[in-house]
Amino acid sequence: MTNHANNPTVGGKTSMKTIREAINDALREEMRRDPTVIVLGEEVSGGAGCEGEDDAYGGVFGVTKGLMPEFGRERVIDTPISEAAIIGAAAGAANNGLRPVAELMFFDFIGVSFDQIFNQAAKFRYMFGGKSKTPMVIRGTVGGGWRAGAQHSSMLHSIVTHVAGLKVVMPANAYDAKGLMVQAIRDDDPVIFLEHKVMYDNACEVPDEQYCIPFGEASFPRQGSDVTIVAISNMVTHAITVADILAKEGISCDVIDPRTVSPLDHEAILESVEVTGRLVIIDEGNPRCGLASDIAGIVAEHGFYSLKAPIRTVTAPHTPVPFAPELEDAYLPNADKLMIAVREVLAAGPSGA
Amino acid sequence: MTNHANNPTVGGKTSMKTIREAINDALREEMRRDPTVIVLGEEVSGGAGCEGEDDAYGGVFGVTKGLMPEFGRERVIDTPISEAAIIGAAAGAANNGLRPVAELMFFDFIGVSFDQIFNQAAKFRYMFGGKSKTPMVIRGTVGGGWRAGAQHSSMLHSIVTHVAGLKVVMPANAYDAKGLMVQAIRDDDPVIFLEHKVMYDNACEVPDEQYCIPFGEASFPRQGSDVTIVAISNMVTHAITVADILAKEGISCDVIDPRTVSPLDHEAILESVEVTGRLVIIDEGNPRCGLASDIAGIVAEHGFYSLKAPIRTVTAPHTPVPFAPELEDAYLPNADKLMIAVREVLAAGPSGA
Amino acid sequence: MPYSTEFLLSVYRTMKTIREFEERCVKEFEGGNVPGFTHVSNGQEAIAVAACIDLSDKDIIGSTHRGHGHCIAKGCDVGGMMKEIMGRSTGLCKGKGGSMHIADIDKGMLGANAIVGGGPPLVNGAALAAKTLGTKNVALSFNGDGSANQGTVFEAMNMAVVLKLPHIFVYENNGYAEGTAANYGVGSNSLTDRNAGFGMPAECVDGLDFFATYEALKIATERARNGGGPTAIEAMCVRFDGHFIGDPQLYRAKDEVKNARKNQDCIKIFRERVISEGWLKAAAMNAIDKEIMAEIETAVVDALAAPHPDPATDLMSDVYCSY
Amino acid sequence: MPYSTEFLLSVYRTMKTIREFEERCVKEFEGGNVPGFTHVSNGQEAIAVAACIDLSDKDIIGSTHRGHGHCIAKGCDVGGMMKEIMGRSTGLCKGKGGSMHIADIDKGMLGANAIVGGGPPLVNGAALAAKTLGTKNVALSFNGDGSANQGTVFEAMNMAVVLKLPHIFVYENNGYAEGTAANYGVGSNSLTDRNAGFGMPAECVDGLDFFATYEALKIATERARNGGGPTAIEAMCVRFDGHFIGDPQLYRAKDEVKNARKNQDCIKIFRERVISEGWLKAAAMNAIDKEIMAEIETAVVDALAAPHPDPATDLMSDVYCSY
Ligand SMILES: Cc1ncc(C[n+]2csc(CCOP(=O)(O)OP(=O)(O)O)c2C)c(N)n1
Ligand SMILES: Cc1ncc(C[n+]2csc(CCOP(=O)(O)OP(=O)(O)O)c2C)c(N)n1
Ligand SMILES: [Mg+2]
Ligand SMILES: [Mg+2]
Repeated sequence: MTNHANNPTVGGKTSMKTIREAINDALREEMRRDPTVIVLGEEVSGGAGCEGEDDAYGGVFGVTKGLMPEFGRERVIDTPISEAAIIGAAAGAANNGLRPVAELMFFDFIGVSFDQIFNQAAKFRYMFGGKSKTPMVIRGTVGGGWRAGAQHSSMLHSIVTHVAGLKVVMPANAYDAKGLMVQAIRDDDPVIFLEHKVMYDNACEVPDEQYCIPFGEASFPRQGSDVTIVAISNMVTHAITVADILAKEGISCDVIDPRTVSPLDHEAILESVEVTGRLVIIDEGNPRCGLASDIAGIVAEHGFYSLKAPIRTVTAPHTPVPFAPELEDAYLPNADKLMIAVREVLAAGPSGA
Repeated sequence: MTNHANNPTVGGKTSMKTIREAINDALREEMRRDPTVIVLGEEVSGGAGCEGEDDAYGGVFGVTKGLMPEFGRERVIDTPISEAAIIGAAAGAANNGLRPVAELMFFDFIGVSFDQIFNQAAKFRYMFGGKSKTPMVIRGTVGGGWRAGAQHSSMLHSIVTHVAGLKVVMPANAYDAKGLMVQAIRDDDPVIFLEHKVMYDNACEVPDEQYCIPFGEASFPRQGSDVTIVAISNMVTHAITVADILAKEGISCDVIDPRTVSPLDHEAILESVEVTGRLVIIDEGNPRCGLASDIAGIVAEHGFYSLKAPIRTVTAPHTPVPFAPELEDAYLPNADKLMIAVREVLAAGPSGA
Repeated sequence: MPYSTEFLLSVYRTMKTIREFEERCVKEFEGGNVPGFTHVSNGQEAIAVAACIDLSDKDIIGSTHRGHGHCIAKGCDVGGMMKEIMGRSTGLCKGKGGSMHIADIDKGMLGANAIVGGGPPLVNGAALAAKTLGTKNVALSFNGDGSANQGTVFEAMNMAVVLKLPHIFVYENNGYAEGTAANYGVGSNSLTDRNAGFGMPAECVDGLDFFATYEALKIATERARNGGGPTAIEAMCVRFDGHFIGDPQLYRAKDEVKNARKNQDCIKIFRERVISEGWLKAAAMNAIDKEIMAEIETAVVDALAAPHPDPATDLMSDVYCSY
Repeated sequence: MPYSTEFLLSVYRTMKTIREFEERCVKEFEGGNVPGFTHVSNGQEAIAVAACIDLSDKDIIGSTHRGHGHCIAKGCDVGGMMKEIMGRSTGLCKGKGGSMHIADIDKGMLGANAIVGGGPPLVNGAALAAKTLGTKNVALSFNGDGSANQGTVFEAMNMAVVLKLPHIFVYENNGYAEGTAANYGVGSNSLTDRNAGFGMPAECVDGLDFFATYEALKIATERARNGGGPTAIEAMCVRFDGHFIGDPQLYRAKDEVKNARKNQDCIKIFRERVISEGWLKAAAMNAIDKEIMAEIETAVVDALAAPHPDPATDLMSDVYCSY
């Protein structure tokens, strides 16, 4: 975890791609390269057994569109609504020579499949004394902003991060999405790959060829020395907004996007705090036992002497996600809330000014 | 949360009781008092449909023993092995006039029932605009030390603590177990009540009458001013051991047992740290997004100026629970590991000595 | 005449209210007045009404993501519903739930459910409460051909049989789970055969025929009320709209919806039957139609004028009863 | 003679090895040499052997908390097993798994499972891999009368039918789930009727009769191997011991176990049959008995002498392949 280069370039052509397209590319090219890669889930093709078009959805968010026509129903498998059986099938197949990419349409559905994730897939390797490997990816959409209400808007990354044996990936742009998905597929452990549903159309230049982004290496969308801001997934957008506003005031923010929550590049965070002495963490999840306090705890333990001010966390409140737009907007962390926290931390002194 | 009295006494007789007996008493007396209280789960009576004895188990840990003979199978309900249906039945019944106490024999079984816990029971009140209440208790055994392996030894309190809408209770002695169980049953929200399986035979004096211990009020098994130790459930035993050894050296530890993890008596912790300036948290759970870093994060944010040294957390490692006794013993936090951390924190100075 | 005029008018009014509510929902959604995503149940009205018309407010139903019809059939106020779906603070759930999480405990409507298969275990609980308290109330869950494959639903059926719960499992088989055919997702190709395997009476009825559906449900409900335990009723029906509003429905055959609207409309079928039997007059139903149009119009106008929730007071409230 | 001598001797040897392994497990547990809690399968040997004897190492089985017999039938080394159960570093899983999480991927033994119903979804995965890769391997899950009520198992059956997976679902119906009677927990009172409802061939056999069980499984396995999809076989059997070692078994009728050991012993029944048919000689089987006793004795002696895991190297390893 020494090379913290931001978006290392690979040679060759790039194209403007959305996150949706970048993930689709990653899947398609890995499926071409490796016949053991399969995709399964509800509506990953769509139209199974129906009289109308095949590939009617390609995933309800369109992420797997076009895979079934190219690779057939044997490798792009529409399933009944049975999430535990979906994850179980992926895990059992991963133990037996395939590299499945299973989709939970909404990651909120871990509730009905959590045992297969945390007691089965995550634990095989350890329980079996290292004698099995489980190369599988679970893709799921997370997050609010869609007015989808309490059961379709959660951020559950902190729960899976708590589980040893799982890797947890949360890309914040198309470049990372592609490189991290390729890594996730090639990785020999179960990987939870969380896609924020409001970000699918976000686009940037993405290399046409396949490349891996190693897990546990943060990226640095903005660099600075006055305050460290750690943000992940859609929260990176807000962190960049705040950093850019403050830059005009001559304040430089070190924005760290860990990209993978587990493993976490805590070295990058600790190194940054060593310079800035000030830390704000923004996370869309609920606060208790969440990622924000996780990172705060790590720094309070291992970076204490660098700190010049209290750590601040900006998270959702300790409530479910409300439906009404006004409430959901108030629920979600955003640039304004982050700005307030950053200014507070900048103003605070080591003596408690 | 102002009254932090330790084990407030209620008038009248007390008897020596184990945690098992204390919970049994709490259940029996609440069932006598309130006909809407029911108990359901696998083997809560035992022997359903069999030719041998009824009440053959009374729970595999004997906690519900004797309830079925007194209250009948209509109120002490053995179920098929269908944890999602068990929790669902409890939640639906709670919405319709009963106060169910559902048992997950091992809390590791939340994997197959998690949706009913986190997406249903926990969210009803909020999603429905406050128009429903869900007075239910989910009892489950947690923790290692039994050589029960990776799927029967987990501490999953951090996961349920992350979920808004759930209260999470973890008693460390028989007195608390009874008072907290009575409160849990009378509480109008879903309560997760976690019983550590190695502690069932631990005994202390317990009032014969019913009493409630309010949620969110810590207890103070040891008081002191040199260092704060936060411990919960079975870890309280280790904290007391360490405090008593250090007391002989003239070092006084403030041992805080939050008793309920959600709500958490963070005021008690912050007030203690204000005095001691030093904090060690011991938790049997896994480290990432766990209770220890949760508390560390809270203090780093709200008690930063009190801190004279880095916070230390003592947790299980980031692995599943191993089976072999040597490995499980090495896995579990204990008094030795806690002692090392406490001494380190005592030795550390504000300047990073 | 086997049914009273009052009963038949009430059935008609409720079915038609659902239809107009749903059609208007689509319109308001397309007009940008309904946030989130919304699943409408037009085409399936006969089942909702047949299932709920004999239930009291103390009888409980558990619904699905496609729950508007069930709400209306169970007596929820369409004004309160419209406000909820539009996210207003005077909505049934103060705007916190929305279409996918609408509930009305006072009316015995235990909630829509955005988790497929989330409801039946909860409805078992309502049934268990009725049984334990000896109230003689019943509980009824709505299920789909898709949700039928969820483990929670199977568990709930088995537990209902084991505990002899007064729970009627209604399966609305509209042929689709999103864009997956029922005949693909249900391995047995027959929900009813599979349900019967769980050890309860199971029947398949024509869900476009209100009367057939009602008669089957009546027997099931009476059985439940009299301690006879659960029943499973599969009702074959047609979804007139997409899975969600805006669904391009590429998976459906050309003209399928058009033909269904023409030939498989349960409300048309009801009207034709009651007229041809001489049970009701067209004029009486036409008069109801007008009333309903006015009622829905009022519901929309009121909802659009209704206050929005206030984050300062509403965001953090209602998480716990006591904390 | 419908079976070769070699086959019959192999069946006998495997059944008897399981029996002696389990009886010895109980003894070693009671002697304090087996940590944790342990579920033995004596009495149910015929099913394990009938299910596995025709399988290759590339065919996969998924087991349960009561998995020793399945392991032995699938060819796992009893020495490695005994070491694992005793928590030694040379055990099949380096002592990290124990009795409830024993596995041997090289032998196609995908693992015991301490989560009731945890296995069948995974076995679907193994079957899916076989189907996708075109290997003609099959996968087989062991289930109980209790685990049969878990949602995951129902889902797995439906999915196996939908995807036509080469998965044989074996239900060992020993009448009990811990202390709950199968006739209580299984609402339909017939697993086989319920299984059939899922749309696959389902059969109930006498699990005490090796030959009946084997013949049914042979057909099911061939069907799976030839692309015919899943089958469910319920085998009626008897558990000779408690749910776990040390279970007081208060829920069982007086003398039930004594009578079963006398009259419902699948190994006795096998011996009597092969002798009376003139297929095997008692002497040949007695000789095997001796070899087995020696083998088990060696397994125990070796296990007791085997090294314990070293926390310094073993605690933190094997969590991830790459991190
Ligand atoms: C656990 C879960 N899985 C998947 C979904 C996504 N989803 C919502 S509705 C639906 C289809 C349900 O089909 P069916 O039960 O037939 O009901 P219908 O939509 O036809 O009314 C799916 C897959 C969900 N909401 N919850
Ligand atoms: C999800 C889950 N629920 C409950 C248990 C506890 N438990 C272990 S074995 C068992 C009974 C299983 O019965 P059955 O499937 O008939 O298998 P048998 O023990 O008879 O072999 C139970 C309830 C568990 N391990 N996992
Ligand atoms: Mg449907
Ligand atoms: Mg059994």
